[in-house]
Amino acid sequence: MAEKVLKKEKVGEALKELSKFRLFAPSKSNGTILYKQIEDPSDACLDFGNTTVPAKKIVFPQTETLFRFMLGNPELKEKNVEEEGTTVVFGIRPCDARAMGIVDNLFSWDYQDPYYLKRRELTTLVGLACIQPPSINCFCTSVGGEPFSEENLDVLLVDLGEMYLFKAITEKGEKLKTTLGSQLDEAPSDAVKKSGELADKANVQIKRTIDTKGIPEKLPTLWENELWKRVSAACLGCGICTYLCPTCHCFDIQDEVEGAEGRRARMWDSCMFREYTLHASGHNPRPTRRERTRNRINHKYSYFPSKFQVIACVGCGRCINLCPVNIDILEILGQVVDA
Amino acid sequence: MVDNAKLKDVAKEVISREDVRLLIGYRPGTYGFRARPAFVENSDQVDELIFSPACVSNLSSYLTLEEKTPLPRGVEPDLRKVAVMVKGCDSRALVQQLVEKAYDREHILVLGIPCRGVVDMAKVENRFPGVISGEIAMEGDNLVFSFDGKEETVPKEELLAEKCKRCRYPTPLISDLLLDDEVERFADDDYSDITAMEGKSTEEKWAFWEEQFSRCIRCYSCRNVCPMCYCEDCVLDRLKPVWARRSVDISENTVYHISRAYHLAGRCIQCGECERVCPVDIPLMLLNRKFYRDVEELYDYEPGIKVEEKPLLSTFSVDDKEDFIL
Amino acid sequence: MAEETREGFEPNIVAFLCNWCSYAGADLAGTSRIQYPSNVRVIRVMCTGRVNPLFVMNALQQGADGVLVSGCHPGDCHYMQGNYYARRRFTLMRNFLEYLGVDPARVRMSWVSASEGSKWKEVIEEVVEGVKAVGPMDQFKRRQLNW
Amino acid sequence: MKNPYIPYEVKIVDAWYETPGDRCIKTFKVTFSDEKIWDTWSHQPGQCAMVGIPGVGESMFCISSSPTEKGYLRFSIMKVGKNTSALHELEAGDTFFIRGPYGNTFPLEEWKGKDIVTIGGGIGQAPLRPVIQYIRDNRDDFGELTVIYGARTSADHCFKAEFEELNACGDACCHLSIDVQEENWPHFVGFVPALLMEVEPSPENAIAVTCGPPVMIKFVLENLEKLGFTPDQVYTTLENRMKCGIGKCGRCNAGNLYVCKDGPVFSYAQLKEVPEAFA
Repeated sequence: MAEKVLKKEKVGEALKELSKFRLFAPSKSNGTILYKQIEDPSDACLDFGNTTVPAKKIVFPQTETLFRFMLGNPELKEKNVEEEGTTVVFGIRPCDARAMGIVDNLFSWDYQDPYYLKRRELTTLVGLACIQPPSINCFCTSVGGEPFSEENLDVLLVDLGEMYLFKAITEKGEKLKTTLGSQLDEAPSDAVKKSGELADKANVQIKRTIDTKGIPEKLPTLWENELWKRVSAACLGCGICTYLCPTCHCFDIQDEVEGAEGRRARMWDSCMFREYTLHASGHNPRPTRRERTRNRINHKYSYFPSKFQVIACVGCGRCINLCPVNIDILEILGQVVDA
Repeated sequence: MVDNAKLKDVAKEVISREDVRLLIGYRPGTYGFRARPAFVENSDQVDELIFSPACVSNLSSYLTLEEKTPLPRGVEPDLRKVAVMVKGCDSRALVQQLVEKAYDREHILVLGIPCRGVVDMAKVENRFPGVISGEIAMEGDNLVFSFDGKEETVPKEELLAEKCKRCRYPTPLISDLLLDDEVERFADDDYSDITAMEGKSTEEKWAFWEEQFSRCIRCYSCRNVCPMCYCEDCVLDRLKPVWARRSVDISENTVYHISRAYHLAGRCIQCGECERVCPVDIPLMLLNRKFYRDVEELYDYEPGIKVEEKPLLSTFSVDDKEDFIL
Repeated sequence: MAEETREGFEPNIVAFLCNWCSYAGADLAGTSRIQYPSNVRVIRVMCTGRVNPLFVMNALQQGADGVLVSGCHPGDCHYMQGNYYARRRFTLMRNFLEYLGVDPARVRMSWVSASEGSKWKEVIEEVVEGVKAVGPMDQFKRRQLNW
Repeated sequence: MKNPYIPYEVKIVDAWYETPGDRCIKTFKVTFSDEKIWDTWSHQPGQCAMVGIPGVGESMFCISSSPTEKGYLRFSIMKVGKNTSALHELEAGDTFFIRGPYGNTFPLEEWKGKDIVTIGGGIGQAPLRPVIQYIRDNRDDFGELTVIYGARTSADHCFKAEFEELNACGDACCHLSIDVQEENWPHFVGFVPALLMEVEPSPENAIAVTCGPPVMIKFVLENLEKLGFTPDQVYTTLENRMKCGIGKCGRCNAGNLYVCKDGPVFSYAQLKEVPEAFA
């Protein structure tokens, strides 16, 4: 089968074509790279490391309505996700795509979460391979990912300099390939080989690593270990590490009323907040940041693997890059290994 | 520049004192040029302590951040002092906390660090990308970066944090031990950024702030890092009544940011931590400094200078300006 | 577009009135049959010092186009000093809202005593005129459409 | 596919106060507004439901009626927060919303033929009530039933009339306690764990179920061990803050167990492996 490429001068055209769907791409806002719904292709910015906020916000919005109602009326109007229509995420990094696959486990476990799953179904992920690790704190190779990982992607783009190799991986990807038809060109004969070389080079450029083997089994034995006090001492209890984590999926549910209209909505929540586990009685089973940090690490590296056989961390490095006080999950895991 | 050997000696002496239970200082970070808070409980741990232009955190936040759990029956609370290392700007947070009687003066032991400025870590990492481990030192008006076995010198004004370029109080205003010679004021604030913003039209102003606030993800790091935001139960977390809903949209985000900034009116001491920690780069100091300037102009008040001062909004003068009142 | 919405625009004004002066003043205006614009919704508080700036923001969020805080003249406060504290608070608040791009005409303050029924009328007229001139509050009002 | 976040409307058939005071307890007897829902609804003792009012919120409560009590569900709710206060405003004829049933159940099938001891404190009797009721309605399947219950004062006792009736009809042997002596109190005075030692139930072919405040549970578990109960003979229920009730929102975990999905019913043998269980 002949491979296709997307020439860089045609990216704008391709985005224009895709903007007939609900199209998201990285975009620069005041120096911060964030996913934004793209109507004008020039808003997109494909020359980026990784977005500050992960792509999870597209399938799992920070705030979303579950249903609406009028006060005193028993009729509850369910939010129809179908209406949002086909969605394309253009330029998602392989780690963020992998994270969605991990979170899928949770939202389809036993009870099916209709909002998340419907959105996942409607969404096509066009990945952009990491020629270079976006940050020095990338450690995807330690947790089962790769800079060129195709896992969970529908299309993988590889930057070959003048053009992107366009690799359709799934049926959704093939469909997108058809949609883009005229914007794509035949790939030069060496494109695939070149991409393979780049992949090998990218892998060795990941500087920070950790051997995660055995951590899920070891964590429960370290419950009362003094390391938790040490690693959480500087914690401010903010939500950066969790909100910006592509696999963190906790949410809160709140009712909101305006006049006679109301809605029940869910919004991201963070296990690092005191209110997260606070009982109405005032009792808090996780009273300090020590317990909360312990829970965060355990959830990612022990509880989640024990339920779904996969570590709930993709090594994107966001929690390390953006922690205000340099709490470093790799250092914590290192201490777990050494303990 | 503080001599790190001397710093360790002093720290060792302090933590060995019977009336000190904890010393909060800085230690090297886990990657790049970073430094991070260090919590020293015994003299074996002082060797990791450092001070360098990478030590940006305001450690006075930790004095009010400790979460206390009920003590087991028969266990007495540990009332010994907490020693804390503070730069000039950080020390003003201590002063303001004392003005508000957040804790007793006897509760703390202040190790003052006269400071010639700290770096803006984002600028540093832009300048030297991909460095796994390195150190920063200050020599005269230059910053010296050592990494991968080499050294590079950069004039300090290129990489200094913005707050340092406006710093009026480089020497701590409160201290029990001063770790270096006093530093003369080397900068001042002309509020040019504030005046520029004020010069815009109403529409331009809102367009600017709407874009800024719409990026906010409400992680609350700006609140949590703030040494002056120490309410145990924040009004913005309350469920009854709800002042700022948890849903993230422009309306609630605006209310969150107005409330946060307003609660710092006459209290913000310009350490710039909120702006530094914001993951989506909202220019929060542009909000705080507006209040700072107004308070200075209208009431001739500068927070965090004198422990004996009364908080701005719990005092008044009969002659306060009121030209806008009908 | 803006012109269209402003045509015939009747703003909602929320007024926080102190129990001892301004509320009585507004009452006097009523009993004296002084006609004043009906755009105002009054919330009685014991003192202007009790008005939390969060009240003002909440009103603007919920659909008020303007907010008025009114109390006793300086020196006349029933609680001696409440209005002085309020004055500082709202001076800063008003400057700040203006800085964010919320027109200062939306947040007003006045001193109206219990005997100033006619002043109450003037104040309300001025507030309503001011808000009419800047149009409906659209900056951070809750937008239900996004639900 | 039914959307699990959409609750059903229920109508209050009857509502009454069990106890007075600031943290009063009110019992609601409800039925579905849409009778057809009964065809698909089935719950077992120990299971919970999300109870709430649109516009206020929802919280998780145990269903305090047994499936053998047909045609209605019961909830006994203590007034502590925003949602419970709003629920307490409701009277017979009013409606609220529920979704569920959620969580696991007491393994009553396995308990058949055994003696059952229930040990409850305060509002902790609510999840035990369906167990007692279930046993009464299948009386021949079980051995002796011993009910131990205590609250701070006699006024704080829930389900008073039911205890009296239980004793009178001979289905069970009830032992009641209050913390401090009151006039005309004929029963035990002291804490529940002490009453347990006084009653001294035999561990032979027996199951103990306990529910109540954390401190009480802690000492009851200790005392049950002293009496010779092995950890797999002892059951309790956990509670944590919940939002979704279906294992998604993340907050109710105790160690690697989601209380809403893997619980709320756990054997002491299970909980001994979970360090966070009694936090």
